[in-house]
Amino acid sequence: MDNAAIVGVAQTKYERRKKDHIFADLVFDVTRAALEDAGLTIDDIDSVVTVSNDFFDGRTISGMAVGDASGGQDKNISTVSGDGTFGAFYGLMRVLSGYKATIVVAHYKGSEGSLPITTNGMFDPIFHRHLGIDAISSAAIQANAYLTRYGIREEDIAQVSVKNHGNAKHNPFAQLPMEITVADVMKSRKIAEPLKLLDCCPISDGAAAIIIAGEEVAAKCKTKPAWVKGVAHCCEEYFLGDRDLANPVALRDAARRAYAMAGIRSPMDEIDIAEVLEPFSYMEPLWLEGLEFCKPGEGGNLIGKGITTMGGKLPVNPSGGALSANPVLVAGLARLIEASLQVRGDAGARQVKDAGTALAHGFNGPCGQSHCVWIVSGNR
Amino acid sequence: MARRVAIVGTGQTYHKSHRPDVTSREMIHEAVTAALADADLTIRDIDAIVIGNMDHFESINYVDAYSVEGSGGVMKPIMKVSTGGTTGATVAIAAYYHVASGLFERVLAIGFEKNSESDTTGAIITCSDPVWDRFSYSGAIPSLATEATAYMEKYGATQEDAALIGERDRNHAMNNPYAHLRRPLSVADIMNSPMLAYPIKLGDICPRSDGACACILAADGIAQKIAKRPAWFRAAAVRHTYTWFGDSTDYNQGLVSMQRASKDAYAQAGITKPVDEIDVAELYLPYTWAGLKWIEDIGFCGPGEAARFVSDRNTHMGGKIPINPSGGVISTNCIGATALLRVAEAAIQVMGKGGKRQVPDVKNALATGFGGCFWSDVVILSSEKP
Amino acid sequence: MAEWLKEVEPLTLKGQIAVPYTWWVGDRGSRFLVSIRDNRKIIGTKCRECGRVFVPPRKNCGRCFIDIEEWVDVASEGVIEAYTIVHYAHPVQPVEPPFAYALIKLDGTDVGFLHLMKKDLDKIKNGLRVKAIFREERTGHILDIDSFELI
Amino acid sequence: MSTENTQGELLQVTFTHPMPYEWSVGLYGSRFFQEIMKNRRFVGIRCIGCGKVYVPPRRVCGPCFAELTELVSLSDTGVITAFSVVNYPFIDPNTGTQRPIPYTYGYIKLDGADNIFSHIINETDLSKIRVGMKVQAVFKNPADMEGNIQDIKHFKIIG
Repeated sequence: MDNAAIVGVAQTKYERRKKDHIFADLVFDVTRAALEDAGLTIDDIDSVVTVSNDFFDGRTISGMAVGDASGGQDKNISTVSGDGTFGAFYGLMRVLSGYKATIVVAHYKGSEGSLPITTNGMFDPIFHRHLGIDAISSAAIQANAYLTRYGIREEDIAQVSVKNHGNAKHNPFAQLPMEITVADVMKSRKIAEPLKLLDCCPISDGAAAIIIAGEEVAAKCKTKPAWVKGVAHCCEEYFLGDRDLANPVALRDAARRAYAMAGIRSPMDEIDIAEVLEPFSYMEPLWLEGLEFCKPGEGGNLIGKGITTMGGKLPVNPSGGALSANPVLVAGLARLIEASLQVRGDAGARQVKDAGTALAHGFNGPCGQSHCVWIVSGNR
Repeated sequence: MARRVAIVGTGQTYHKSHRPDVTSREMIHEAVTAALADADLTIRDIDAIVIGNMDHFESINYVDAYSVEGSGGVMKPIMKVSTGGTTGATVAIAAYYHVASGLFERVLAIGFEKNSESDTTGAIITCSDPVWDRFSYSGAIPSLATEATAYMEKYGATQEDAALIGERDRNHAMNNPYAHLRRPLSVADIMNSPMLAYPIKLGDICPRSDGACACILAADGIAQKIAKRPAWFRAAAVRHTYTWFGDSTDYNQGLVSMQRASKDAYAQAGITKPVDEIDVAELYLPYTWAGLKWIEDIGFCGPGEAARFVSDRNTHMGGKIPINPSGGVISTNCIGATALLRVAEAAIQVMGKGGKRQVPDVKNALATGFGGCFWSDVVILSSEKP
Repeated sequence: MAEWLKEVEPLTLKGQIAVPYTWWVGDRGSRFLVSIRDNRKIIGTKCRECGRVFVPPRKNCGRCFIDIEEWVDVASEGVIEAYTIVHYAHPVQPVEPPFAYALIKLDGTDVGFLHLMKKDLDKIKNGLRVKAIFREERTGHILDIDSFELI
Repeated sequence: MSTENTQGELLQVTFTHPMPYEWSVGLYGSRFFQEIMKNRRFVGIRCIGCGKVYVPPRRVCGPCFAELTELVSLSDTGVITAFSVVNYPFIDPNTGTQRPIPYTYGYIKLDGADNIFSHIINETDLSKIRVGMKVQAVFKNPADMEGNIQDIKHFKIIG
């Protein structure tokens, strides 16, 4: 695949609370900034996809609130309710169907709602809601299943947090750049065992936008295009107990199809940098297994061997990842933006040298039920 | 150039005021199973799924994830879109782009609602802005009532003119075994029903229904093998014009989003005389006055002419352009499925599967979605591949 | 940025969405909850194609995509497959932390059953056997099972 | 073991936990409420592109896709463009209980504004309210104002 590209990107700085702004204000900022990045005007855009979630926003069809701000008033506009990588997927399909350029915007204000209560809404109304389970406690069950399956130590996943918060020091958009140690993670407050505070993402506010365009518009943009080489998504079963939580089968399926589209046979050799959505530290190695960068059970070793650090064979989350800022929904789009910046060579202090091909990943649903994988490249 | 896409199968549940025997997920499964049977496919043939709902109606977050067991989404790509009353149409349109893009061959589009699980007006109020509107907003009825009042004042239309729309659609529903309200309702019945918010009476508005709908879309080359008479997409137009309630209420302009979306759709389909070229329409008319005013906005007749156009029976079965052979929204309203039902019913008409509600020799069928902040979507399906 | 904007004190609005929901349990789920309520007996359904036994029961198999008709009695004992001990509180939780969530494979089933554990938190381990503790007052609700305890 | 599926008793499960939020009003909206608290009058915002005056003030003009900056002082009066006496029962999602009825939901074109402002009008007698009537905002006592939409108690008909 080589006929669509990401030609403009923008993010707000991610912060614990953006009290001054309603989320439409944030969307207006990133919409204009993405157009500016691409060197386009709103008139060059003929399709708009907004990304939002009504639980998080406290409003039914909250996409309504960002119609003006995204420039969608007299355009073909729709709203994907889910991670930004899925919104971008819809944007891409519109471009492949003949639209010249689609802008995809996502917003999230974690400061405005209660994450345990809104994510309790992901679980089965009859059998699970009343147990009080939520995104954090379900992730902790998955962490327990994964760590015990392969004998991975809590210190091993703590290293992911150390690495990603350290990487965030080079990302001006990150919320929590921090110099921390494994000991800091280990002694941080227990949240839901085995997860401790520093194994968990912060609550974040922010917005992001990307412009996906066909060849015609890509040719007139001022930026180097990040060509979409492959993309796929896949969902597994819903009830936690129906799934093997230590084996991300849907991610593996999505990755294989994205690799096939991109002509990638050996991901570790052919992909130069990966941005994966890891709101919890254990998720990074688990997703790397699903992405087939290593065999099942070996994800925990990658960081210890220095493979996923900056300067390693496969730097993972040079941006600092979701551990350093997790505006839900936006966070997946941010991974795709970071991957695009890397292959453009525009990632500033967090730039991976000679990043030709990059992978971005996002997911929906509890414990990564539905995953989306993108491969982008600076070369057609 | 986009690949050609057709609807090759539809399925729906029997619509009822409440379905205590199934959960949402199980109800979705009924519609999906029916659509697969209609197309003579199995779930293994489906490459991707699009689903939508309104989170706060049944309080289900991430319905794409929630529904997979019923939708068939286990180990498949599934995506959720959510645009209020227009959801069903935007699900169909998103499914259309799935196939048109060349990335997928056979795609399932799903809409559903269990209005019986919450207070529908209370849930609808949550779509209003929490800072400005939520304390005073009282659901869809007042804004529709004010639109109706403005229309009556401008053109001298009467409550009886509007009631005729209700009588027509409820009579049409008698031919549709899936419709929720299958009792005829006369103009007099509607006029005598309790006033909710002047001039809207109980008989003027849609019911609250539980139900689900699914459509299967397929690519050119495959569609012809699945269906004898596929319903080809000739147009898909979306105008979600307004962000703020207070910007959408200049009723003198008419329903701007519908004017723009239909103009766009006619241009895509190369249609210049809608009434002559479209054989049947399934319109999202949540209350009777919409059946007057909005058919002007969509260009079936001129401004102020709708009452006459309808009373001349142009839009009844057997008329020039029958509207809502299914009985429409006045007879069945499971909100998240409602606009998809319009698309499905339009496809049924093109495919010639309408049974007692079939309009003869349908070449072009038009479906609309309505919702959000006075938003409109228009889909045109055709027996002829564009 | 306009000058006047710099002088505005940003306000917030505290509120809530408090729509009450009444979800239909459906015929499969109702039979399951009634069985627990009336007989303290856990039952599941079995897919005739893949043979998996589900608890809570399902009306169709998500993988095989066929309707499920067969009911199966299952044990109220099983094995912990995975768990977490929760140390933070929110209003929907039915107990004060610390408590545990566990995925329990009940004997005779093929899927994990998610529920609560309240006792012996320091002894919980994957692979240990547990049993369901039923409440005295039962109403046809998932919390008719109070929790699971180590055997 | 059985394949018997006739389940006579069909259960319901209720869920009544409210979901709490604290929404930002934004600088534009905050300015509007502060004008009420300080001066008991409204403020709108004009688009230099199309000239439209919007109330409440917001950051973006949708048709122009332009940023708005020019505040416009308005009075506390306007005209009813539409109204509806709400007389059917429903659950108020803000409280989880039934909202008191009847009440009148009104669309009001504030003097000097081009769009519509919606609020409550304190007249539920259909014989005493008409489109085109002049209305005036009735504010809370300044001491009781909280910087939200209910600092305006309602609009009253003044002619």
